[in-house]
Amino acid sequence: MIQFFNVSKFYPNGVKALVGATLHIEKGEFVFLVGPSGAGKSTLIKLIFREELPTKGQIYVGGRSIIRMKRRDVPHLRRQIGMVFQDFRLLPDRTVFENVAFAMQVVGAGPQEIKRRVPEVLELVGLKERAQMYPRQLSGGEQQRVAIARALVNKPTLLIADEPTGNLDMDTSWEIINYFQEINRRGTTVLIATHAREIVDTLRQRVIALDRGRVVRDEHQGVYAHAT
Amino acid sequence: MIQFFNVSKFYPNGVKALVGATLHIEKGEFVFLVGPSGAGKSTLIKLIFREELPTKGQIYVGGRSIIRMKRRDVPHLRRQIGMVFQDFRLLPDRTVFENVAFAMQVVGAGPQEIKRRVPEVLELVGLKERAQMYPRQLSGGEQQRVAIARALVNKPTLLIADEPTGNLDMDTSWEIINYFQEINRRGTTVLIATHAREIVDTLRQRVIALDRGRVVRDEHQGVYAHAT
Amino acid sequence: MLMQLRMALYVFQEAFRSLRRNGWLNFAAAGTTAVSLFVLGIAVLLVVNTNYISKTVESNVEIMAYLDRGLDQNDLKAIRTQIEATPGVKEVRFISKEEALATLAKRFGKESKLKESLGGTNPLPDAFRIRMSEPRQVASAAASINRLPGVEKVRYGQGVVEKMFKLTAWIRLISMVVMGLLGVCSVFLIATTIRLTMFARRREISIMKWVGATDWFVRWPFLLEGMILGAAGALVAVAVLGFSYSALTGKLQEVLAFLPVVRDYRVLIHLFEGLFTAGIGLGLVGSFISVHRYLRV
Amino acid sequence: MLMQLRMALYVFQEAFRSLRRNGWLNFAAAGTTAVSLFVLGIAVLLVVNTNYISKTVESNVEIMAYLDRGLDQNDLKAIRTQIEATPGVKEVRFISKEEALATLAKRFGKESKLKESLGGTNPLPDAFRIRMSEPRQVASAAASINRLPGVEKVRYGQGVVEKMFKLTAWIRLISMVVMGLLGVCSVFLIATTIRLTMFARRREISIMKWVGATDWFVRWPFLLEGMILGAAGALVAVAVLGFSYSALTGKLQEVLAFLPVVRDYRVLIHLFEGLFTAGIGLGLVGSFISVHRYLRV
Ligand SMILES: Nc1ncnc2c1ncn2[C@@H]1O[C@H](COP(=O)(O)OP(=O)(O)OP(=O)(O)O)[C@@H](O)[C@H]1O
Ligand SMILES: Nc1ncnc2c1ncn2[C@@H]1O[C@H](COP(=O)(O)OP(=O)(O)OP(=O)(O)O)[C@@H](O)[C@H]1O
Ligand SMILES: [Mg+2]
Ligand SMILES: [Mg+2]
Repeated sequence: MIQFFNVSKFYPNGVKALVGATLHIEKGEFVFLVGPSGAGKSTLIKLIFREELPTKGQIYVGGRSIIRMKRRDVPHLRRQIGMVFQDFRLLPDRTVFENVAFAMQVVGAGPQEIKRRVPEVLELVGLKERAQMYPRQLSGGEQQRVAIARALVNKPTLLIADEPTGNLDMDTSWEIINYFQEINRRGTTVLIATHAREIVDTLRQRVIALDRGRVVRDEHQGVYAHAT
Repeated sequence: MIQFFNVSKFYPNGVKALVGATLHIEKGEFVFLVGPSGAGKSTLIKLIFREELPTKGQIYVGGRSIIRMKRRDVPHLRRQIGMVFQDFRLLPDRTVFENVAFAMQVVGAGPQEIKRRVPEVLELVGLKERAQMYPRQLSGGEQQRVAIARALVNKPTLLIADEPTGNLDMDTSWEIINYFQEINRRGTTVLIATHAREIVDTLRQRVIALDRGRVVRDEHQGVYAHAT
Repeated sequence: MLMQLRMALYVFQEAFRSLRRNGWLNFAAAGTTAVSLFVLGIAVLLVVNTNYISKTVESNVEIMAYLDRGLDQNDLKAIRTQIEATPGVKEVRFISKEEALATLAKRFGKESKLKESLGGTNPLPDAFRIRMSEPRQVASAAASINRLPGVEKVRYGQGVVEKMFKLTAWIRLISMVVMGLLGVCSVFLIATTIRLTMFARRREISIMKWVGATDWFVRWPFLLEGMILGAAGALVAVAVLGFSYSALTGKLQEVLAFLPVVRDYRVLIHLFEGLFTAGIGLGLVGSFISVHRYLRV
Repeated sequence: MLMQLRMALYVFQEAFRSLRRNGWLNFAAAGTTAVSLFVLGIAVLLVVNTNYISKTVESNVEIMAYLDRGLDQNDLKAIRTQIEATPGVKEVRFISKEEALATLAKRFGKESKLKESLGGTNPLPDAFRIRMSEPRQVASAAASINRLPGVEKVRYGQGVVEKMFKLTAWIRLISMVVMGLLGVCSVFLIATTIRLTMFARRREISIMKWVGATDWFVRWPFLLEGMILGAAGALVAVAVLGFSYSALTGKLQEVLAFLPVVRDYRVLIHLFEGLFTAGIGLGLVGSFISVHRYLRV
């Protein structure tokens, strides 16, 4: 599903956010991406998503090269990916419902389908009664859950979530993670960047650890951190 | 330091974010504010900070009524409070250094003082080498730490942090929390809204729990949640 | 087919949703468009009218051809035919020496008794008064008429007419230049405002791209919105302009009936159509260019 | 004292920092100011010039006072004195009947032998030609001169002169109205643009307030910035306007020496000062009002 070959990302101001990363994530895997703040987790995700282009190396997503991809093919790449952004990226002048519906409109879904599916996912993240509110009227956790709902609504083949539980309490976090596991069981590849040690340690899934831009650990049934 | 007398906050769209909250926080206390997503933690904080006005009830901060306060006295209130916002609220067209320095300029600090103090707090949150970068060039955790540095820079008498470790790894979170404890020991009142169960349970400080707008628990040496 | 229809529906819904929700931005864009087109419209009306007035003034230029004495009717007829054949001549009128003397006597007043003091003789010659359809040819026409046998002398206010032509040419030039400048200014203002409104919504645009929207999917509603705002602004400008112009010229013609102003409704409708089209076009092109800058994510 | 100084320093630093970093917003604001003031300047120049031309044309109005026959030098002197005492009269010139006849003869051409055919008699009267310093008083002056003993008749192109006054009055009125409209439009455009730039920075403004800044602490740098942008825009407008106007009128006076245009540099400098002040003022007031809306947090 995702292949990184010796990928480096140096930002124009000289920060080396990712250095020589090589990794392979197969279809149907469930992967945690961990590492201290500033380790390069979001950068790695932005590269998959083609929000940034790598300085060096080659990246394949779903068998296609990100680097050689034409500009007009980028939307198709993004539509395959359900993405939860660390900073949410909700449309400020649209309601919760419209924000989620927008992701469906983008892939050409019809009004009936939208009317059926959107309340479904809002229910799932516990925001059914918030459907007509605007992002600025929501609590931090509620905004985060809207972002999650939007990522799920199109049943993507690849789900990427950048710190999806940073603003959520434990119970809600577990609900979300359990749902991620469920869609993973149904075949969706899941990649989660997180600091939630408790969750990572409980689930014992594959863990990729970054530190200062380098992949320092990649183990199946891993934990958040080895005792140091 | 902070007194709430039967405070309620109903937003114009009918959401009852806070219902009849009464609580007292003494000078020098260290308080965790916990509760599920949407419970009203940020609302409570916004009321102290006079970002929102309560629908009902009376609030005193530092002995002064928030409700009767004149518009031109609000800045003075805010300058006493070091505030870490859940959504960071950094100035986008200023560097990390300038963002932190701005909080000092606001209280009339001189250039020498600023040049001395800002690198000090940036060091503290581990962002000294990021001083000349802009917020959009920072990782989520780095932005959060800038917000923390800005809250600390004026050595406030009251420190309020809304989810200050949501984007931070465990090690960094602990460093920050330890520092909060230290300034608390030196006399600063600290109020932290958080979902970080591990931290709350370890420190065993006073815990105020909210649920659906109501204060449901207020205990000294409390924990994140009782087994249910 | 279903997709196309759905897309069209989406575009319209989105455009109107955005119009409803971005009240203040829309007002700024439509207001600026209205003001700019209004200013441009004033300039165009000034140009049209100075042109029209210049033309009217110019076409009042006339040539007097004074004739030799003692010509008979046949001679006069021959000369007239020849004058009428001269290029640019519109109208030829014969003014007998008696008519000329009567006019002159009237100018001196009844009391001056010009005729009596002349003692029956009339020192004035017969003449043709010639109006030009093409005033710019007055000099060449006068020269060729002067060469006709039987024409003693030709007068057309030499000097003054040339000056007048120069003046009207300059007035035209200046008003065209002013119009051109105002046109450029209008385009700048409208483009700037649309760019500013897009700037205020740049994050929105990039979020759409991040969620997987194609460029056109993002662009279409903005284009429609731009068109609608441009049209709304243009409509206001045209309405205000049309109303105040017709009121003003109406009043003007009452008071100054002799002043030629353009009241030909075809010309005005043409102008207003032009402004309207310009409004829509500017809105469209403006939003196209502006949205483009924020699509590259 | 130290605080004040520090504050002033801060304000200047902030304003210039912001000018440096918000390039595109600043360009929009300064550009709009420049364009608006340029348009306004064109309008003012048009008004000033139409006014000036109208006045020149009006002051060319003259009264002919035809005299009775057989007046002697003393009579003439007495009449002249009385005419000169009439309010609004600027200049009086005596035109003898010989002079009048010579002029007339010249109009008919040498060949017409007017004088001979008149046989030594001269049917024309003596006259005074009167120029007015106050052309609007021409009618009343003519009437009172007409009542003087020895004056037979007075002519001043009755009808035409009244028409001309009406016309120039209307031209003035219209150009003033156009100028007024353009003025309002300029203010609207500049205000809108500044509001839009503030709108784009509204979050910044509220963050400052949340960090504990007082209204004035937030406001001052914006005000200074607004003033600088307004001044920059005005400077561009004035430079372009001044340069093109002097080039144009220079050329114009070469070609059309008879056309009166304002080249009095004091008037122009006055105008340019006005535009400059307007630019600064609008920048200041615009940012004051616009920043105000976003301070209430
Ligand atoms: N646009 C940018 N320009 C310059 N440097 C950047 C940019 N974006 C990120 N960086 C830098 O790259 C490094 C890695 O950033 P990244 O966002 O990938 O970290 P992260 O692992 O997601 O951290 P966090 O857990 O705090 O979100 C950081 O040190 C950051 O300062
Ligand atoms: N401006 C607003 N207008 C309307 N409703 C609002 C507004 N702000 C917050 N709310 C609602 O009030 C409730 C409490 O919000 P608040 O932000 O206080 O929650 P919170 O405890 O901070 O949650 P979180 O942990 O998710 O940040 C939420 O249900 C939210 O939807
Ligand atoms: Mg990150
Ligand atoms: Mg909150």
